[in-house]
Amino acid sequence: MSFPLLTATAALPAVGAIATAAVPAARRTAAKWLALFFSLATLVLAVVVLVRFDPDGDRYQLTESRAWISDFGVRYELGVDGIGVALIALTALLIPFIILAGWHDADPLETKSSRWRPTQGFFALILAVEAMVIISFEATDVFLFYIFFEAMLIPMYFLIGGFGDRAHAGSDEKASAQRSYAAVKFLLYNLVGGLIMLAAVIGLYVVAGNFSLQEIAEARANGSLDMATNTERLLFLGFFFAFAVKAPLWPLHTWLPNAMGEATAPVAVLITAVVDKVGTFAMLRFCLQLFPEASKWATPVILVLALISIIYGALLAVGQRDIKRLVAYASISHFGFIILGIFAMTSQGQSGATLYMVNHGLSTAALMLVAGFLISRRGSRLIADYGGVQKVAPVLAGTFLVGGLATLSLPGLAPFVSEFLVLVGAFARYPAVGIIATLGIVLAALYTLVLYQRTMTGPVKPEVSAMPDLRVRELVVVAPLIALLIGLGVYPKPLSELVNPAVKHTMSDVQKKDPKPEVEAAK
Amino acid sequence: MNPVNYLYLAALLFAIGATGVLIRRNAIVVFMCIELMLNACNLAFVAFSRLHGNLDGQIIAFFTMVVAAAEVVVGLAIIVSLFRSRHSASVDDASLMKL
Amino acid sequence: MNTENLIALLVAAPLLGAAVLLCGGRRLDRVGHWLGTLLAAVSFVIGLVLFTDMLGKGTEERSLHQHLFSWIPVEGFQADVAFQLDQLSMTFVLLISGVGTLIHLYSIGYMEHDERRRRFFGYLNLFLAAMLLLVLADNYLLLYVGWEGVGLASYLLIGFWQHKPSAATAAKKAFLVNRVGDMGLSIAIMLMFTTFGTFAFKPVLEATAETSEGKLTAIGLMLLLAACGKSAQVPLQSWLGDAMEGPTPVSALIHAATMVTAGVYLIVRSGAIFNGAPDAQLAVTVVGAVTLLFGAIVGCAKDDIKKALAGSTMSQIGYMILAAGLGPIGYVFAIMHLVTHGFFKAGLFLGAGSVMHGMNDEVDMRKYGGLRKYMPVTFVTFGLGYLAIIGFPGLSGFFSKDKIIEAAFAKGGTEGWILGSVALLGAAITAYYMTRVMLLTFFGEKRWEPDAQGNAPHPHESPKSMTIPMILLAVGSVFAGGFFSIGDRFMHWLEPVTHHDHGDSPLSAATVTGATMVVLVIGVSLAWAQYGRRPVPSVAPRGSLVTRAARRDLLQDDFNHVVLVRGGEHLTRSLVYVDHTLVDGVVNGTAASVGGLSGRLRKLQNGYARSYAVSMFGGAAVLIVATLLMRAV
Amino acid sequence: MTALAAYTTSTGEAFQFWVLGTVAVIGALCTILMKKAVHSALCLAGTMIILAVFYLANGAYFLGIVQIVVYTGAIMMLFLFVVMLVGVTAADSLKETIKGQRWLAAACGLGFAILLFAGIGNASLKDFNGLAKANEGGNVEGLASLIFTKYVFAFEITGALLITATVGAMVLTHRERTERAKTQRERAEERVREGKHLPPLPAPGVYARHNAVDIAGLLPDGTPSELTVNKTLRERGQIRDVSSEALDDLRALEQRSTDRLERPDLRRTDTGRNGDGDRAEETEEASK
Repeated sequence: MSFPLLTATAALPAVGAIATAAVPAARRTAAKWLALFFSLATLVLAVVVLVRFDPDGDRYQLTESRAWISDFGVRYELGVDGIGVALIALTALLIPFIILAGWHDADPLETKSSRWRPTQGFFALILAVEAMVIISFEATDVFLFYIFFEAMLIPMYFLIGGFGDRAHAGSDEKASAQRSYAAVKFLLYNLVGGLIMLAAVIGLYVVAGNFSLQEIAEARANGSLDMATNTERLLFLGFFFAFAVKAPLWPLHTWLPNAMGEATAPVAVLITAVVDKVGTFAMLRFCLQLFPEASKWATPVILVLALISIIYGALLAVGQRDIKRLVAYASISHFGFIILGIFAMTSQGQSGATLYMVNHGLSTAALMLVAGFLISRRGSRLIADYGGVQKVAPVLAGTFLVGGLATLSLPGLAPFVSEFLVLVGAFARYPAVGIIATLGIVLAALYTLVLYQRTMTGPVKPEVSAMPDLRVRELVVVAPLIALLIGLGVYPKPLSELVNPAVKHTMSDVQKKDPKPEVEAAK
Repeated sequence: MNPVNYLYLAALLFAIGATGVLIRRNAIVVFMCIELMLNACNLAFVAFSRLHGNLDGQIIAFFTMVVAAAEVVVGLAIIVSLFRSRHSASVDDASLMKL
Repeated sequence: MNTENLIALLVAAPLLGAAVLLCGGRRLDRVGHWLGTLLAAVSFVIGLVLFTDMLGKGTEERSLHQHLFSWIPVEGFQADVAFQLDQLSMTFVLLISGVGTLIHLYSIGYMEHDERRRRFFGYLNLFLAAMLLLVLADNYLLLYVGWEGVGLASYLLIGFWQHKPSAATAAKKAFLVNRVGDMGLSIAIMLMFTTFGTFAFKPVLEATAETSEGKLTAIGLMLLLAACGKSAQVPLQSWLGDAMEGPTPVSALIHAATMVTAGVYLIVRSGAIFNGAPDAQLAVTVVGAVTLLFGAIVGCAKDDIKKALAGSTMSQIGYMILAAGLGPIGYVFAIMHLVTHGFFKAGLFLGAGSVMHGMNDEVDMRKYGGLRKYMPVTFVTFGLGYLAIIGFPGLSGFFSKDKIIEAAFAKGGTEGWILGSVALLGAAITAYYMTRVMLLTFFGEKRWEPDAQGNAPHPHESPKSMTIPMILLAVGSVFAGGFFSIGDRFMHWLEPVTHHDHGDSPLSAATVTGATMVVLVIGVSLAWAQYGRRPVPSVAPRGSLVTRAARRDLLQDDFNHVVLVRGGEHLTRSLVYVDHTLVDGVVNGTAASVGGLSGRLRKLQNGYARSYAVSMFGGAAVLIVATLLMRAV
Repeated sequence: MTALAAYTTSTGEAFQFWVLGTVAVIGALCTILMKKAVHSALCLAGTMIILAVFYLANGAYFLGIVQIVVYTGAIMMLFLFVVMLVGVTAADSLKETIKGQRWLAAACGLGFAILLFAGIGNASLKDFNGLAKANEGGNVEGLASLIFTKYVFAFEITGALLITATVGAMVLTHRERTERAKTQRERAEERVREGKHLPPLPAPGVYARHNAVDIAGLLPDGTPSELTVNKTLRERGQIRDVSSEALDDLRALEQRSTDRLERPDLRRTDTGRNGDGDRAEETEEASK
């Protein structure tokens, strides 16, 4: 068979992780460069995947399939559809920025012994996460997916618990206590989700007899495999629960603010922009494809939860005093939009949701990373400690504003496209839902602008008066993100054409047709 | 009398031995109880060999004895070294497993 | 050559300027303002080229269309980046780029001493680009982009002096209130999508015929909400007054001449929808009438010259909205008033700016007085603008406003009478408060005294770069009206877009004009009686209840503050609490209980080999039992 | 013995079974109930001998002998040696330390016995083939042929096992000497330095009536001196205090002298004699 491109894409960062971890303690900088190199190499591979992928071709392309645990029909099956490709590209794209942004986050403090080698660990863990995320975007074998979906937690746990934000209000003890609390909370939440999913996975095997997504979906489609209604619903719930925890859906969201608040900004980006996407992605790929009927059955409840997430997250974001927690709650609101789009069951909604995954990754990355730079300068996460930054660090303020505008999905920036598609998609089928969700855009403006006003404008606070503007490294991180935000906002066509066929497939999976416009219907 | 009674006797002895293992704290006595249980098994084997009319049961019993001998040797050695280190032969004193 | 392809350039030029100026860095500081002005002028020139080209064509093929690229291609959802330049858009293009260029010019002098002038021009260019995009878009979604774009620009410009908390707050408020309006617009677009399957102007407006009135009404009301946000109409007007925190050119360009009139454009552009939805139209007219009075009353009470003018803007736009609400009778007049208003209001604002420029940025009119000798040019231009706005016969305002009042009466029925008389009353109040401004500023004896630092303002005329635009605008505000209405040029020009029809007015045009004159005289003389004859106290008297209410924008802000802000704060705070105690508490509670349970179970592991032996033994016994039972079964 | 379908044993064997079986069970019970390890060991030995007899009765002649020789002869003796090493009188109090352990254990044992009984009862083991045929060529030969043919591998492996066990026992019990042994001189110097008891320790008390190492010598005031008794005995608390006897003897001496000098005082002699007698019995006791 041909060169296993997907395997390579996933394996490369893994190799990089090992290599980085192996770098001796003294050669810290070398480790950083090594990690950066591997992340960039992965990006190159991802681009190759992007190029080799033909949107109008088969549903799953670049497929690989090897026997793995033949006794249980577990196969090592990889394959990507448009959505997967888009998200792989996003991941591969963000990781170099994350590494660059966290360049100094893991430098050891003087107090530690020389054998303590956090830097290597930090970057190795990041690469490990990348590898797992990529492979779970590629896996078309439920079991394979499950393994990496869960394994992801381990490096994330250490990233959150081990490398906290140094700008912490309390004492070091307090900081580490809160950090481990956040890490444990993250782990427990996702483990519980994962366990329930495991049960569902096993149940699926019992029902279907193998784990292959394509075979099962096919069998479901041509009716050769029919589940009892209740079985299907239970299995669906099992899968959905895990994904809802991962892509925090109200009321399973409370781990996110802690995790994002305590972790360093790059890790926070890793959580919300990369790892959480697996959850929403899996909803599209597994929930809808394997359990179409159950999905339709559960839609009303899920839509309501999504709405609550949107409004609730936005309102809490308004009420936050901590910059990073604010961004976290904003993300919760955005994930509400994504899930809304997925379960609106319209082409617009699902295309929008997919674009939203990518765009939200970019916008949150931009906002969060700049916030991280800001925090690292002042050494505090509290909004109240800032003021008038705009005057001393105009570029920083400008990028921050752009990130914020992207977060409130200003037209012309990428998130607008996706958000509007989601809204239209939801509105087309459930007008009331669409209208309520629209409230979200007002609240988004509220929390973003309040944040900007309190931190950037007004008289210059003495503590920030000496604040340096963005350094070159930081500009290198932010500028491309902003360029992408604008580019995809003005010309999202390539992306949308990449995902449209996949969405069409999903729509046919759930056997839903877009509602016809009134006028045409009249004709 | 039906020779099956030998089996009942063996069972009884085995149960007694087991109980002893559970009650006694002196390692040596515990060991004796284990020996008792082994013997009970031997008796059962012998009875079985009589039941089946071939000698395999006796062979097994024989091997059991050999193994028991080896086991006693090692076990007692352990007890002795234990006693040396703790000046006590009580199994409860060796409770490092406790949290 | 093919003129369609020029349309994109209209937007591109200022957009390029914005990009260059904002990303350019300090090295552009010295030429930045010229570059910005140049690019604004470029787009004005292109506009002129297109205009002449358009005049050259027959009425039918005057509407140009340029398709750039497909923007969001999704199953059953086609959004294109495409421009449509018809007479209506043309009018706006000329107004925006023309006035815009003048104000760029003006700002060169006005912002001379600001070290962030380059950025200011960047923002101005950004605004121009967004505004042009707004009026050139050929579908509602693209219009929405421009719509929010101007919102962003106005946010940036209002908050340009970010070190002033008041400015930052005003900017935020403006954006938020607009966002509420945008909600209306986006819902309207969704409605269009579900109703027509598209949101491009042409198909939508043509398909209105076979659509249920209910749908149209819903769309219309949503569009109205959007218009209220952008055009500062009741109930979303509260941001305009605060927006005066921005530099004066901004107030002139965005909050007088162009952006705030986008609402009118939206309604006129969607005329077909409103024509199909009388209820929506009624709502529009009501909003217009209410705002008309509201703004006028507020304008009477303000001592801050810019706030007074802001009130006037509100009320003038009220006129336009009112006209737009009248349907085909009024569209053209709405636009006409919009254009003339663009001229004279911009002129007035620039005049005010020039006054402040000479008075150390003093804005309180009670600290002015007798400035006519110090700054003659400003006085003259301002005066002309004043005459125009109060509708002095022969000047722009006279034509445009009279037409609106006539149209209001022509609506017919009681509505017609009510609206008409409201419009008349508005005219009276306009005359009153504008005269007040005039008198307080330029007449009487000087009332300014040294401020805290002890440096008294020494009023002086502004530099050329500021006076020239004022003069040009004054010219416009004098002659535009006449030029448009002689032979109904404007009406014919817009005919293909607005499909004008003359309502049957119960009153003859002459009667209406006469009535207008009468109320005009009344208003002026009242103002004269109050501010002309007696000296004006330099600190505002406590004033009547109404006055005090009016000073506080008729308590609208207080209402917002109490209901929305306070309520919102309480809501969020309580939600934060809930999230921490309830949602999180449940989880932590579970965790704690599990921990306790395992702590108890832990005691079973006492580490005694014998007790482990017991469990082993018991386990063995259980297993045997199990096997025996299995056998038995 | 002949192999019948429904098999019964001879009355003699039955009698033997019931008698010895009872004894065996009692022995087993004593094993687990006796306070002192020594006694447990002895009881166990008894039980094993009885089991040997049962083997013989079951036609396992070789095993019967091995049982006596190996088990009772070697293993149990090994036990006794260890008991001696660890201390004969290191009797563990039967007081249970782990809560509910004893009852649980008893319950388990009982339940298990019942289970086994039930199991045996279920399995209908009526027809015994008997070993007549198997033992034709002699029991030992039969076993041997089996061991060296069928079970030869197992046999070899057990051999290896035994060797390993021996080595293991040595390794476990062998104590590595970490430092050089002290010479006598060094010891002496050490004692002097530490100001220990320099001269040899005093000898234990020695009397006409009984001389034993477990009797403490008396200090001039008649109190016993611990020093005089060997350390091990001291630790085991096996010192016999006879100071009172000495005093009584003294009193008796005075008594006699007064008798000779003056007329007898009945009461005192009586008491003296009686006490004497008591004490004699007492000593008898202790000497056992």
